[in-house]
Amino acid sequence: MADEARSGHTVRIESLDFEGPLDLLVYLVQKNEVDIWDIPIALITEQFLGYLQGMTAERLESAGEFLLMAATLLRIKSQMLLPRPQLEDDEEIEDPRRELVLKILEYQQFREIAEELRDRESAGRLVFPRGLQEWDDELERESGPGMPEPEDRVSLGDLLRSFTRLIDEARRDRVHHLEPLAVTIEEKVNFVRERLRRDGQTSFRDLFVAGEPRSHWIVTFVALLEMVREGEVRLRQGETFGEIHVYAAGEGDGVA
Amino acid sequence: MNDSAATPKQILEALLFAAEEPLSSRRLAGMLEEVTPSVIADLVRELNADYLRETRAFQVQEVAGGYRLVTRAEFASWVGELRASGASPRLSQAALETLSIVAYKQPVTRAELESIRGVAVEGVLKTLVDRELVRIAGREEGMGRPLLYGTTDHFLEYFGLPSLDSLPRPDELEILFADRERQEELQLEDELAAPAFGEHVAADEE
Amino acid sequence: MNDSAATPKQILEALLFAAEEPLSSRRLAGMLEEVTPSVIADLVRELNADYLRETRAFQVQEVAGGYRLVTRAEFASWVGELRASGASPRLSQAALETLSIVAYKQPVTRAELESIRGVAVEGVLKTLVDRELVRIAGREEGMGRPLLYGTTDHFLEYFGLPSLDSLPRPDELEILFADRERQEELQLEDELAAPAFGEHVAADEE
Repeated sequence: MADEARSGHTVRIESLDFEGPLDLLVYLVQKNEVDIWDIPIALITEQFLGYLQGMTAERLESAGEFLLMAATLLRIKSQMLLPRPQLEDDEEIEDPRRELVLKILEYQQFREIAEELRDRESAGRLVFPRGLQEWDDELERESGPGMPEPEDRVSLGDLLRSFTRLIDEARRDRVHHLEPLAVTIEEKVNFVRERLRRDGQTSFRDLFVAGEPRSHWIVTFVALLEMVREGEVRLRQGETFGEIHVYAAGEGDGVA
Repeated sequence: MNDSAATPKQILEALLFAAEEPLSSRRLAGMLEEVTPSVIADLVRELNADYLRETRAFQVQEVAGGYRLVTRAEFASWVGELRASGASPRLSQAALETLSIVAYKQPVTRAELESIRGVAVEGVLKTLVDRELVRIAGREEGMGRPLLYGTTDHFLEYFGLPSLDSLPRPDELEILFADRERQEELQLEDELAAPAFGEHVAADEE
Repeated sequence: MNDSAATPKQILEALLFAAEEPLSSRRLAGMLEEVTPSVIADLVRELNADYLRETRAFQVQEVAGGYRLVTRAEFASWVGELRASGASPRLSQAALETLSIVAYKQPVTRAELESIRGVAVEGVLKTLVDRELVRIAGREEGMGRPLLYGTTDHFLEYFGLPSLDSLPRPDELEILFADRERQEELQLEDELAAPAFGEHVAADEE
């Protein structure tokens, strides 16, 4: 296939730049002066693949889109070669090329509109609205206001970009900024209470959830100290350096 | 300086002169009092006739649902020098193609834009939203509720269009579609006669 | 439109019309070529005589920095009305950042805003409330019952959003506004996940 394509008409095409696979197809249809409603699919496919082979490394980021189109062309080509099934009288069979042709035509139409917009853009660059000036009050009193202050609007893009940047920053220094604030002492007090309500007691170690950032452990620890101070919980250690157990006040005995 | 009272035409001129964006005839009529929006259109025509006769360097342009004063194109080289620093770069081919689809299909999703252009458009969309030529127009109902995009007033201003209706009509498309129907009929006849979709057969016809 | 070549007087008028600051006669002479600064003064006098004769609503004014076009004083009340209905100073970067957090996290307390931005936001919040971009949306339950902030209808209008729901979600934001590098990564993922071209063609048939 590769050699076949190379022997085709790749020479001049490969140096051109195309917006995408449809742009290339439009070019090939025009260059070959074929009837859009009766595209010689084998020829076009061959030239299309030829272009892909000539694609330079810089263009490779859009190679995926060209490859998808190439796959479509090959599929259509194979469908075209299939023997046609016997048709009942009023049965219609769709030309495998039809969807592709409609896509090319639709794209071509928008390209024409884009041309029109380009002309209008050029014309628009030749005319200028009034320049926006800053006016100081003193001058205005003499002459009456000339122009309003420039309404320097912020765009939606500015707003969204601003938020995106905040997210990015937060992501970068997640450990320093966001995490310590993500949990409060109160939440951790509730967490300990909940655990004690459920299990009656808990081991000290189990209160420090694995995978939590270290800063959360500190908050848990402070919460626990607070609860001990308030007499809400008691701590008991069986042996020195042994496991510490946490009880709701009134449960168990011995106070740390 | 001028003993007689200000005329509506003069007030209109002062407002257009001082405005920083196109003013709609409704807004102008509201400020002028005793004047209907249709009178505004007449006054604008009078102003433009004055400017032409007096060879003024500017004129009233109808754009984005309103009116604004702009310099005439023949002074572009001089004024361009003055305003060179503020000029925004021209739009790329990709941006213009995407924009023309947004203009006709709005509100439109990114997926539809990509299906029509056959390439990813997110980079281009970002540029267009950044330049306030495209805005977010809502969300589509249904799966994933993707964002919908549409054009802005600045789009109309940028391309000097009075309204979306003044975009070039896709007459060609209608011709093409009419053509297609005819072609389909022909094709059907062909198909009934031909044994297979051989493209070599098609090529031979040429 | 105008067969004769542009005259110096017309060019001068175009420049004054489009200038964003007063233009000195030296600068004007430089742009007009073949014209000395003293000729500029003559041309300005001619322009003002034209405007008076033609009862235009504006005139050339000589100020410290040079010349500029202004509306005549007798139209001040109309122009003032126009001015009152637009124009407020640009939002600061701090205001913009705070506003973006309010938009995404609402209803949100001042403490939350401060913890995200890492600085006090009291002044900025006041500005945003004054400009009717942010409103008090209630009070949070629990300790101290702090005020909750949210965005207003004017916020939507200001940014051209049809509804709050059309603010891009974080995943959509990444596509629209992520850093260039991350965007490329995303694009690649997209491509790998994208359906074959033939598939969405088939889907379009419906």
